Amino acid sequence: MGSIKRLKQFINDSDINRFRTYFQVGAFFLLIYGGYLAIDISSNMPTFACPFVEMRGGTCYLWPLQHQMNMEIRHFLTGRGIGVLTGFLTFLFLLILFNKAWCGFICPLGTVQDWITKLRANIGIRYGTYPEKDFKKINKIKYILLVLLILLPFGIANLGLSHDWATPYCMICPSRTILPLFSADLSQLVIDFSSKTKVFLTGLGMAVTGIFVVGAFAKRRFFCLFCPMSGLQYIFSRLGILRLEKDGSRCTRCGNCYRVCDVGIKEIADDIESRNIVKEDCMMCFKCVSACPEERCLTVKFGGIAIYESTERGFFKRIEKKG
Amino acid sequence: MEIERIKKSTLNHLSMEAGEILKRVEEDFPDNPESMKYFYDLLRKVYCYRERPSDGSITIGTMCLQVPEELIYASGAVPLRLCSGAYSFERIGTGPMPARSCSLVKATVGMLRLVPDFYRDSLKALIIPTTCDQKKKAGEVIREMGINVYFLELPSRKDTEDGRAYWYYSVKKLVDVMGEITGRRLGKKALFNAIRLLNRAREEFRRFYQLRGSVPPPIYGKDAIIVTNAFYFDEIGRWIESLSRLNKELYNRINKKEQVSQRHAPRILLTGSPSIFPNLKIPLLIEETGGVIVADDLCSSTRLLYDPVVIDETASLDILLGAVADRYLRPCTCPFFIDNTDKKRRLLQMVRDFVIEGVVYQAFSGCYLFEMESKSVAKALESEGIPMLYVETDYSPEDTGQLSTRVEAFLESIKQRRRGLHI
Amino acid sequence: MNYFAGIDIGSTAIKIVLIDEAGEMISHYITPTGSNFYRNALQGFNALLEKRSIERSAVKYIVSTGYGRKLFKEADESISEITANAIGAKNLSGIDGSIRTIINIGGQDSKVILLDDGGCVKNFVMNDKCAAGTGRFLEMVSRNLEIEIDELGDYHFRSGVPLTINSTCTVFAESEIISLLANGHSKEDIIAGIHYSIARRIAGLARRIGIDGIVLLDGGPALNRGLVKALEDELMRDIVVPEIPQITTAFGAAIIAREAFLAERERVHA
Amino acid sequence: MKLSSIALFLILIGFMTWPEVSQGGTEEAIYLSEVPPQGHNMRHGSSHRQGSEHSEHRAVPFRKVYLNTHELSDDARAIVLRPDGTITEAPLSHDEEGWSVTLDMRPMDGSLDGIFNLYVINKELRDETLLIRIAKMNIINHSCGWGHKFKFNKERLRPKSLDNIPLEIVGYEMWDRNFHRRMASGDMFSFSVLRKGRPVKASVKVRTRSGWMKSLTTQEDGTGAFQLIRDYYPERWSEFKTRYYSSFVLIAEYEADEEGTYRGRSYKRIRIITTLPWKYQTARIEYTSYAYGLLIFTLFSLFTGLVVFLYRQRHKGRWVL
Repeated sequence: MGSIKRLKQFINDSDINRFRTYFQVGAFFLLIYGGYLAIDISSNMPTFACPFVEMRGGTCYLWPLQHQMNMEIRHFLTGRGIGVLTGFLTFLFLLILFNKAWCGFICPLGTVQDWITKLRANIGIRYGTYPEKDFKKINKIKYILLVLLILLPFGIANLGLSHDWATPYCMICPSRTILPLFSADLSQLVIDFSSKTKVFLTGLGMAVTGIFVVGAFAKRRFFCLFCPMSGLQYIFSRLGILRLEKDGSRCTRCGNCYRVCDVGIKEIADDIESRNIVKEDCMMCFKCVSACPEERCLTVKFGGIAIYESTERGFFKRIEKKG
Repeated sequence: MEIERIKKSTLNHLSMEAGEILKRVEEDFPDNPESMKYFYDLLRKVYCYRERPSDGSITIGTMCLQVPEELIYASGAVPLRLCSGAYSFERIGTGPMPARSCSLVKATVGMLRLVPDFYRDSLKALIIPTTCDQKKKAGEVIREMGINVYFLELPSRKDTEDGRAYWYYSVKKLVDVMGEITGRRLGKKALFNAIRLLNRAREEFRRFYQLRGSVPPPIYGKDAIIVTNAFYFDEIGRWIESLSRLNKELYNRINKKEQVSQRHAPRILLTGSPSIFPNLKIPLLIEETGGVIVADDLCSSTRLLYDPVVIDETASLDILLGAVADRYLRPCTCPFFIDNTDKKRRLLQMVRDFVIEGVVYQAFSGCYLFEMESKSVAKALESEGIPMLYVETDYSPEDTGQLSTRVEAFLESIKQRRRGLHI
Repeated sequence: MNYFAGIDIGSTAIKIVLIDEAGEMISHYITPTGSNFYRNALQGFNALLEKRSIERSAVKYIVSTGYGRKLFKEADESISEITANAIGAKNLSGIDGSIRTIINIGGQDSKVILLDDGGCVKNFVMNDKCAAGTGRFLEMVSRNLEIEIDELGDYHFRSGVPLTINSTCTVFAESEIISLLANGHSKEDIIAGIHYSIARRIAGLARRIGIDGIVLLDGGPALNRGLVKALEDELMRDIVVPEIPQITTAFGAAIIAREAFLAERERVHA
Repeated sequence: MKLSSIALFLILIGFMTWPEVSQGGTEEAIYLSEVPPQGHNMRHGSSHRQGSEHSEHRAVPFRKVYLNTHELSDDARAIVLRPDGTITEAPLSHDEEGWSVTLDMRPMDGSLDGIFNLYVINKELRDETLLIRIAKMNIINHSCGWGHKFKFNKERLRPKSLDNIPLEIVGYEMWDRNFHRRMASGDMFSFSVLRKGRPVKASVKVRTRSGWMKSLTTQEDGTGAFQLIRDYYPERWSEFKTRYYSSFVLIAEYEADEEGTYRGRSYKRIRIITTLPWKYQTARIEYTSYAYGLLIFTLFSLFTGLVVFLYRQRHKGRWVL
């Protein structure tokens, strides 16, 4: 067999979940402790790389975005506007590269949630799921957050909102409170009484963290449904080079992909028409591809080249190894 | 006393019928794979001499593939598929059942009614899923015969969330019922092992399913039906070994370009009502007149063993149960479900995968489910330009004459179409 | 000169057709099947050859069809009567090519064959469960009314108001005919009623797979003009009947014989 | 019993107002500040001019710094030590607001990213003792726009001193690696007093804008440290601003018997007073609370846990997978 074919077969037989777990650990260290090695990937990363983590290896794009939105309208077309544009284009470039796989493989908050899920699984408590109609309503929250995180800073500069609303989403994001813990920095677990807005924002932040911890324990990838970054990504995810495609005619709708999907997207199993199957909450962790017994039903493509496919042979190899 | 006489004659009829079918299966086809012998002997033992291989553990009868066998294995019992294809049993079954009802159900009722010791020696319970109405109502008739029947309720829709919730709930109830029947609480470890055991069987069957569909076909369709029917009775470990032996032999045949029947035998797909040994009337008819069934969509063979169970987390029993329940509900293309569009899609996909030239749709007369669906399946196949022969028959050999003419005409029309012969 | 033969061994009659290399029908021969159809078929075949003084060796390829096709050892190939009928009907001289539906009323069964545009068999349905609406039914009627089969057609057109014979089953129909006779009904009305009941049954069969384009009726009973008229009324469309309706299937078999022989010769030369 | 409580009360008041009394000795010290002096008394400082505070995030080409005194000897000089080590002179000018120094920080290309040391040295001869008054100030010159190139450059970060300055106070832990001011109330502020570059023992007084004063003497090696206390208490809580800079001044005195001549007249003793102004913010811990944070956290996690638990109880059987 040609070497390419043997390589393809080796990849299709491999257990991508184990690979992803190790990759996540690597990405976690890179993003949380990258600063110690003077690594700074970019300040407009399409994933959570929390600016509150002192020695981080990169910065989440929402942080500069909120700062840049804090600008009078007339400045947008001036020199400073260029800064906004370059920031966005860097974000877009990085997004196009890995599409939503940033969430599945690299996002540190996602990694934390996966660790909590593993803890729950070992304890032996079952995970929860949202009923269908609730799921449809809940996953719209992320767009509300996205609009707010753009409008509020914009309000500071143009509508005279107080500066305490500076980076509103970051104040309520659970990353701000949880990720610094990994570099022993408890400074974010506080309520800031310096102004009413600050009290409200940091209070809400701690509330969200409380809900996050228990939610992540009860439901897999609990926060990813609400995360504005995934909303922002989905707007441009069509342009991504990394794509997840489904051949509806091969699908027996056995629902395995839906059951292993951490985020719980129903359309992955039921939608047999659309070819590009990346839905708004998908984090491209490719667990569905490894759980699909049909030959080449789900394919991961990078720039048109199929790099990981669901194969019958690979499927049964993984089931054997499950032990 | 009269029951005794009927029982003895029925058993004789059964052995004759099974023996005759097996003879046709073995002798009329010269190029059977050597490792099929194991399966022929097994069926001969079960049907002609009634020695069913059982290690004495509790037997739980099932009347349809919708009953999760993992639960039965996990509770230490052995599942036994009781659908029967014997015409001799059908003749007795016509008593308590209406004349126009499905032959399969009549045969099963006949078997259970008159011949208690055929299976009833260790049959603790019979689980009847409420799929088609005839099996449901036959369940009441069987219960009156003193067999412990349990009805496993199924939703009539499989793609809505309520339907699935309803199904999980009834599977959980089944777990409690299994607890009472076998006296053993269903453990997570036991269920996990049962799942892996059956998955291995499915893996082996999947390889057989692919090998069987290759061009040119290395094995007849009737052998595939015999292999899957042997799965009902055989101890699962031995069945897997013998099937893997068969697979190796088929693999060698394909490499050596050996094939069954003549060179351009029309490649047929059999779908519709399940043909269960010894009712191989249609398959044998097709393959004796020159066609080869390279794939089938019957719930007695392919759909019984096609879909594996996927386990993502083994956190709690609920999750494993959910995985098992999902496997038996979602991929099922039984016409019993409303909006059974999956069946047509799967058929078209099989046609593309295995280069099918003609589809034979068999419906047992009286089984209105398959009869009603045949129209829409015909339309779907026609849109793809695939001819379909709709055959409505039952277990009686009376209409063999006409059927053989129709089957032969169908195969000729395929050959004619293929050669583009417009004389 | 090469000749090809098609033998249609039906339940009631054996039909043999001889065609030359150009596909033209040279001669045909019809004889009742009788008990030993193998002997009768062979005798018929030899009689046909002598009549046209053709050597047995000149007949290069023989195709058998009909119920007894598999047991007629002389034939080089056997083919189902449905395919033979379809090909025969397509190539009958004098019939334009746009035939889509063929209704064949045989001795023991009646068939409706649907052809696709390319002339291949697209779908077909057989009334294979009982003898109602077949030649045997007409024989029973003629026996009961002591009328020759070929006179049935004339009686049909002399009838005033055709009676309705509701039972289509041959056995019951017989008792019904006797009771109608006893009540003094005229034979003409009874025969017309019979024709309409057969036509209704055949039309029901045809509608099951859908009638399309021009309809051709063949098989022995097609000679009975009364029955053809009744069928036209039931199907509400004109029906084409070839001049010798019984031999269409045999003719089809002969055509296939010629085709198979020519294909064989090319493969040998290529 | 009443008498003693009144006495105690009096002592308390006395103690409270005790720092006022020792106000006298600081008149001589001259110090620099970014806001013009409103009169000599430091107490009601110009808090409203906060806006013009020097923000480390945006550099300016020129920085005007004011002295707190009107009389300055004619030979007073202003020396500037720039971040890249070069020493220049800055012009002293006098207008109605008093003496001021305009510091030239150009070029604005980030090469002078760092800390400027500004010294104003004033010498006078008073009846045989040479009185040298020095006002020193550290001015941060940084703009985030230049990037933080000197983040790991030891030389730029190190607090520098000049050897020819008679007496100088050098403050440590002044800023973080990005040249952003980091001092907050509660931090330990350590400094050392150098005489012509060599550490020397001197008495140091600390005085904040609101008048709180503390005096301490440096150790043998001339270093000293004290904890900054918070002295920013706005009347209404809503006026509290986290960015507010409270400030204080370090005043060091040194006397020694040294002869020398100054402008032809000899002297037997010299007395040097040097000052260093300093700014610090209110520490975050002052206006944030861990207790409330963790309280809200626990409340909400318990609440969510309860909701999940009840939901699962209610959906015991009909669990949708």
